[in-house]
Amino acid sequence: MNFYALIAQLIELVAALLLAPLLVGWVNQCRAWLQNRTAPPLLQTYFTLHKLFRKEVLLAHNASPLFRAAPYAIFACMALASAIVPTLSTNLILAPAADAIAFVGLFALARVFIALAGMDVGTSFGSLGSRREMLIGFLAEPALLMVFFTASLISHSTSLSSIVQTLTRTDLIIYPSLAFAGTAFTMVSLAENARVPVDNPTTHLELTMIHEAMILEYSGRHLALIEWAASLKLFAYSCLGIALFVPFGISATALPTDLLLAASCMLIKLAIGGFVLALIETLSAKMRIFRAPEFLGTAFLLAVLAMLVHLLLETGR
Amino acid sequence: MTPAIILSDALGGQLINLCAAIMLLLGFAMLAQRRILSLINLFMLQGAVLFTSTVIVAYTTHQSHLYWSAGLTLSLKVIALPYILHRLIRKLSVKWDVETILNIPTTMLVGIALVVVAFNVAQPISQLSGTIMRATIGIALACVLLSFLMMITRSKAVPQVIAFLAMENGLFFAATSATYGMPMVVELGIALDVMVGMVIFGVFFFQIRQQFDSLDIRHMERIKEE
Amino acid sequence: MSELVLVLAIPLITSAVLALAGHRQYAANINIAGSLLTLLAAALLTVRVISDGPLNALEEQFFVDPLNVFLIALTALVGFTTSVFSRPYMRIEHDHGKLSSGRLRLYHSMFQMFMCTMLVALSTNNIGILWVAMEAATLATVLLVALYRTPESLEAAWKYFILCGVGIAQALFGTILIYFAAEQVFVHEEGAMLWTHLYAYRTELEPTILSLAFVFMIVGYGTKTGLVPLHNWLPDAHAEGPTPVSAVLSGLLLNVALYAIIRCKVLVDGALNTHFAGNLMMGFGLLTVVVPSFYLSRQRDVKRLFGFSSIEHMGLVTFAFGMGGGVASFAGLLHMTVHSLTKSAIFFAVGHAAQMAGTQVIDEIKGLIRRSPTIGWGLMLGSLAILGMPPFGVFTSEFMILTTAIKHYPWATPVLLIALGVAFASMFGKVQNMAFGEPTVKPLAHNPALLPVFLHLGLVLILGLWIPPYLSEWFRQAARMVG
Amino acid sequence: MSRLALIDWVLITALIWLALGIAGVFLAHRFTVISRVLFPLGAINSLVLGILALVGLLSETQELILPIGLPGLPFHLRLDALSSFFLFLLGATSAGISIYAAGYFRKSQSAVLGLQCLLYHAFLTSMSFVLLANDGYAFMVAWETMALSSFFLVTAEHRHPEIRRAGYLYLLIAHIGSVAILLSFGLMAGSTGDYTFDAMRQFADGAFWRTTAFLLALVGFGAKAGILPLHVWLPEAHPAAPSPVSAMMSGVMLKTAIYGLLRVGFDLLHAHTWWWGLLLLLVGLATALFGVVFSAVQTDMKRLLAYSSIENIGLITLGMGLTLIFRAFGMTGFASLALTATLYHCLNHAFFKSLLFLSTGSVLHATGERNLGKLGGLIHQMPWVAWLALIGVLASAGLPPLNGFVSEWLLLQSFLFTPEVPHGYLNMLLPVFAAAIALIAALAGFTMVKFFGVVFLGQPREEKLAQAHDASRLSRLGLLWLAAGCVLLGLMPNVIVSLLDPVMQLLIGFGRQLDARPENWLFLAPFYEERASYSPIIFFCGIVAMTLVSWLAVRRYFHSRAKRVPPWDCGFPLQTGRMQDTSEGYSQPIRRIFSPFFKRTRQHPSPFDAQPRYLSIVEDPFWYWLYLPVAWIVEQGTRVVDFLQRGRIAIYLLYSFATLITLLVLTRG
Repeated sequence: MNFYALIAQLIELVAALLLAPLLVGWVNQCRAWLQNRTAPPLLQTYFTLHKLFRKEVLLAHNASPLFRAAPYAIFACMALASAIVPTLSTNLILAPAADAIAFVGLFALARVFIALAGMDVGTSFGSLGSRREMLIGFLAEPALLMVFFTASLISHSTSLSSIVQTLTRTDLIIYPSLAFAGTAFTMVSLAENARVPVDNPTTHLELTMIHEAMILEYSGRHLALIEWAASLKLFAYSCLGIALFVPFGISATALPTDLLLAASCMLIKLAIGGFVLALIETLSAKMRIFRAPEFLGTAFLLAVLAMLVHLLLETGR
Repeated sequence: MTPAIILSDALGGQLINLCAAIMLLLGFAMLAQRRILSLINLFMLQGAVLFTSTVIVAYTTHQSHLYWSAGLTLSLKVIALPYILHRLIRKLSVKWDVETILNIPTTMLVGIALVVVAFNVAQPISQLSGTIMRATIGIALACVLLSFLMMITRSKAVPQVIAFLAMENGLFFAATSATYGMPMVVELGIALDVMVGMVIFGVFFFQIRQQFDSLDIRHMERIKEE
Repeated sequence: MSELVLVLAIPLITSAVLALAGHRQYAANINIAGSLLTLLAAALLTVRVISDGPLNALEEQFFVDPLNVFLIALTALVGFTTSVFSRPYMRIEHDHGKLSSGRLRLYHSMFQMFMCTMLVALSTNNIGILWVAMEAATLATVLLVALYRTPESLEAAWKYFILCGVGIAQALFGTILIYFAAEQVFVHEEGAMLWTHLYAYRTELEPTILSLAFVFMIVGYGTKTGLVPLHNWLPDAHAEGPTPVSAVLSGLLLNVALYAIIRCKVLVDGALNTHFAGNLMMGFGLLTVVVPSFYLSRQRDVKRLFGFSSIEHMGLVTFAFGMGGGVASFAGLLHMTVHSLTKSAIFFAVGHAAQMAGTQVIDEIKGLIRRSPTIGWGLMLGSLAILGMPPFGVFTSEFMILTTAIKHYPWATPVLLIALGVAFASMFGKVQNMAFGEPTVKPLAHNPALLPVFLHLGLVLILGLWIPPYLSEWFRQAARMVG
Repeated sequence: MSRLALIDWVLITALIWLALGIAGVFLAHRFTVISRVLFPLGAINSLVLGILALVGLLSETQELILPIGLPGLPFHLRLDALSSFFLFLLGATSAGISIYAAGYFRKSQSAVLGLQCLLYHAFLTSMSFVLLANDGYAFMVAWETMALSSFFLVTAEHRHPEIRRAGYLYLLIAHIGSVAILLSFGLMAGSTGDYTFDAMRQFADGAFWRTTAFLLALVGFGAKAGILPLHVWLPEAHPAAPSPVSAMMSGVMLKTAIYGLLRVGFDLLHAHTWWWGLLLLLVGLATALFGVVFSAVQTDMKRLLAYSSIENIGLITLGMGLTLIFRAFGMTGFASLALTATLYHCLNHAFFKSLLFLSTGSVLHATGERNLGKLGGLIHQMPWVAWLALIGVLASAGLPPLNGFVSEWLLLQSFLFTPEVPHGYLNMLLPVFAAAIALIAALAGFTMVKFFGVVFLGQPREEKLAQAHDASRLSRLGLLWLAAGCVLLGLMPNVIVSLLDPVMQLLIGFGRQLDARPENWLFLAPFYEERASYSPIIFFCGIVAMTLVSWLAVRRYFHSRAKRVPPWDCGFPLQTGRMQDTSEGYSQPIRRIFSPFFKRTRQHPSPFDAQPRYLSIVEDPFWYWLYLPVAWIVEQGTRVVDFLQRGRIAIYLLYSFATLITLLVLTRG
């Protein structure tokens, strides 16, 4: 583990922490434009976080220590996740510590914590939300894992950085399997980030909300941490998608020059990605909660299909 | 050997075969018999025939202990048991006629089939039997089977017991005339068993009468699987 | 030989004494004392046989060899324990007014008489006397089964009497046939009925006669062994007689009848040197294992239940001897031993259980363990043992039998296993509900003598884990003789 | 005295357990002695056994012949790598369970405590003998003794009919299974008739007999392990048993069945037929999926855990099947990777499942409730149990950095190698199994969240729960031990994996499949690091560091106060415990999605119902597919034979008459 790897790692982490709210802001802005609304300022998310951090915390009477500890744990998970994703360079310190499977496990850990926190106060909405969250989770996780499997079957490795390396090196070979995988991944990430066809981040309408229902009881700094973690999650997913499906520009080394180049590509790609997300959200309508399983089941099947397509078409036999 | 003995041997052989035939006849007669008293008489007759045949065997083969067993037969099967049975019947005032489960002609037909089977089975034995009486084993077996059939078809306790005793007769006949009698100890033992068995039967008759106020064994069908 | 005379004489004398004093208060103690003396004599005899090998006695009319010596010892042992058990049991029955003291006298005297006849049947060398003893045993037990004089007991006794009488008559015919065949061989006809002589000349006996004879023998003694379809008397007699009688019936009488069959089998095999007898026994054995296992599941009377289970195990033993060969015969002998120990122990427990509940109906016996742990556990463990659960000895013998079957007759194995499985399923459910649950039973007036139960179970347990070398040596020799 | 070999020491520890049990019977009325002395001694003994087993893993195979058993066949014992590993599992787990049990029993139960003590320790002894046995007879004796002792432990509360029923079902299926095992031994002993395992290793008859033997073994051990469709006893027996016993059964006893399957399949039959592996994969998949789906819809916390045990057994079976396939195609390296995953999961499941069962035990002990619908909010009354149970929950949900994740990771890794299998369809088919495993793992997460959330979080659903008390000190110690096990197994898998090497050598003939060199202690990496690597410690440190940093930062800059208020809940005025999700409600989506799995009876209230009541019972369909038909057949058989015994003496005579005549004619003809 060399010095540059450490630097790259730190830069990535800091960048993720700082840019994540910006990405959310950018998405909201694009949405506003697409829906002919006047957009909130780009930095609105930062203001919200700042306000929340300053506010007093209101804890329900029977909130347990778990309730108070959960936000920190979730935040930590998300930060770690976004640190592991090879955003700028594939030469990271933490890369060998956790491969794709561990990465999925990390998200699962965060989800379990937030679901438990949602059940902790024992309100009707909290448990409802966490139930729905877990429902989406147990369908989304395997789908995500299968996406990774397809990639790692291509690159004969499950460590994210070597996957990305292989995908960057093999310039412009068309993987039909990755097309399937990409679609599956998009669907999963929509669901995972509580985006429109599955959930609506901006609503508090009881019957539909999932993510919001769980965190109803949170306030002040806890809420701030959770929101920040959510934005980190979105950021991590976007970077992941980029790294898997449009990986060019990510440097194999960690030399400053390469990093600069990578960073600039990354910013552009993120901007485009955010716009696409907003576009999808605008074009599609929120579906009934009972439809969500079908949606994610489709994603899962697509991912498995991707794997089979790879095995059928792309392996030597 | 002196010719006299040979002669008497041959004669004895014929006599034995005659006895055997009579035994079988009596067996059929008992199978066909409807009245209980004459059943007992027939049983007594059978005992008598058994006695004569034993004596003849004893005489022809000069085996002294066979006289003893003949005496046993006489005292037990001809005198004692019939007497006991008569008394029992009088004591228990059993109805005089015997009901059978199967009607008589059918029983007879089955009986004939049985005789055929018995002879068929006993054939090899009688072939290699060195003794003068060839067919006796077969006939003895036939008697046994007939009495067995009788036990199955009779629905009253007393005839059943008589059939049982008739079976013993058949066995005795086999024992004495086919083989020159068994060792004394055994014969005594068997006789003893028959005696005790008879006594126990007697006891039972009274008990059964007490409990079921009839000797019809069709009352005794309570214990069974549903 | 003096020991042998003692073994035979003591029960006879005791029976005579009890015939006079059997109704007294101390009669039970006399009974126990007599059985104990018999046991000691049997032990002496065993020691003697171990030291100087097989012996003949009373001008060869009696003999003791590895095959019957352990059966004699076993009979004496079970007889003793049963007499110990019957002391409180019969007392309770007497107090309940089920028995007059006259009946008690009959019971005691007949019990000893029964023991005597068994021992004679086991130790005699003369197949004629064997028959006589078996018949005598039948008569004695008939009186014992009918002891209560209830309609059911009379019916059971009557059936027992008629069926076994007829069966025994067939056996007599078989005996005569063997004698007849022997006469062809022996110029001097004394000893033509002695088993040892027959054994010596077994190869020269006329095959056709012996095959017929064996048919009569197996039908005759098989009736007493309880081979299906000749078994119908057995459950009734077990259910309606007093429990000690049921214990000795299934513990001893069945063994002795089977012993008679085995003796004949040896001769027949010698004469025919085909597997005729073996096949016949295997056929009966399989039938006798399968059919009773299906009877078990809908039994309502507990003693009937275990009567059927005895039939099943006799079938297993018959099958084992039918297979023949060292291991199978060994297993058969072992199974005879453990079965009679276990089953009599079970009957001891069941008897007291029935007294506690005041009925033999299974559904009305509940919660034995709560009310009287010793009886409950005795029943539970005994049943588990009889169902072939290790570490009890029944498993050992079943293990050997099954493995031999797998080796030589694979087709028979699934049949046996299905039967055993069904038996387990149907019997264990009932036993569990009797031993466990909320008690419906009342405690006993006199505290029961449960030493026998746990003595037997302990022996069975030991046999399951470790077979003493000299015992296994006997079994081996006997198995070699049985072939 | 002469030096005792290792196996002697192992034997001695096993016998010490027995001695403790017997002592328990004699001290039946001294409650404190039994609970405070004997059980802790047993726990120490377990520790000793665990250490001995570790030594055994590293040392040579040892054999021993006891002078008991059949005349021709004394008890053969053998301590090799495989048995040492499972003995280690037994020792390490039972240490925690025993110490927990020491604090578990109440004075009120002291009447039966002596007996319980005997049975409990006899159970332990028999299990260690199962693992040591080296011949068919010794194995069967130990096996059935294990079944028997556990049966009596299960039926400890035999006053309740349903518990009797459970025990009956358990023993019956165990018996049928053992019969199948016996048959398979018989086949392997074959014509030699020699029942030592050494002889069976030489068994070389045709493929047909080998396959039959394997299938019989699968049925037999499957019946004990709870593989479909012989699993029905498991959800009945585990709730019925006292919690330490359910922990022991689910944690350890099921593993002895796995041990048996490994022993027979790999060691005795040294399996080389690939479709055996496929069969294992299929039943394993069915079992796992069925188990997890059913555990998700349970409303009784111990039944929930029991079904989750079925799921884990399914996963283990999957691993075994994969190993078999790799081995059949001679890819020993991959085989040993898969086998590592299998064994590691055995160990993990032993720890977290017994931890969870014990925590349910404490809940039961404190509240007397098993029904999820009447629990809730217990984290306030019993924090120790709750937090330790949380570890178990996370582990069993397969979340990093705990142990459950490690084995899952290894399993998925080994599935990633399946495209290399040189068989046209398999290499397409097998990766799909990986997808199924992923789904199962995620569902397990769902179930575990439901379990923990409903039992420990939220508001209490009953008033009486307020009086619940935390576990006693000894019990806490036991829970702590197991939880620590979960964490350690999660954090330093390399240690265990390198220890597993001898087992690989024994079963596969190839070790060192994982890059677990001492200089590389930090990373768990199959073959080489670029392929895949996972470092739980860094991972863990990462999370902890992030949490601490964020917490400290927030404390440093935004130290605003926290105020306790009534919950907001979108401004609903009053909040009662009844308004939160019930366990039925929580599992409603599962019932909806997987409806073909269930046989359910529902009854919805009509809108105009005065007292509306909602009823939804989910039943195991296998009852109707398998068990009831068999019972029906037997019933018919009894009717047939009953017809033969009509109590009529003439008929009886006719039977014997007919028999006689037939035999005579046959003999003559």
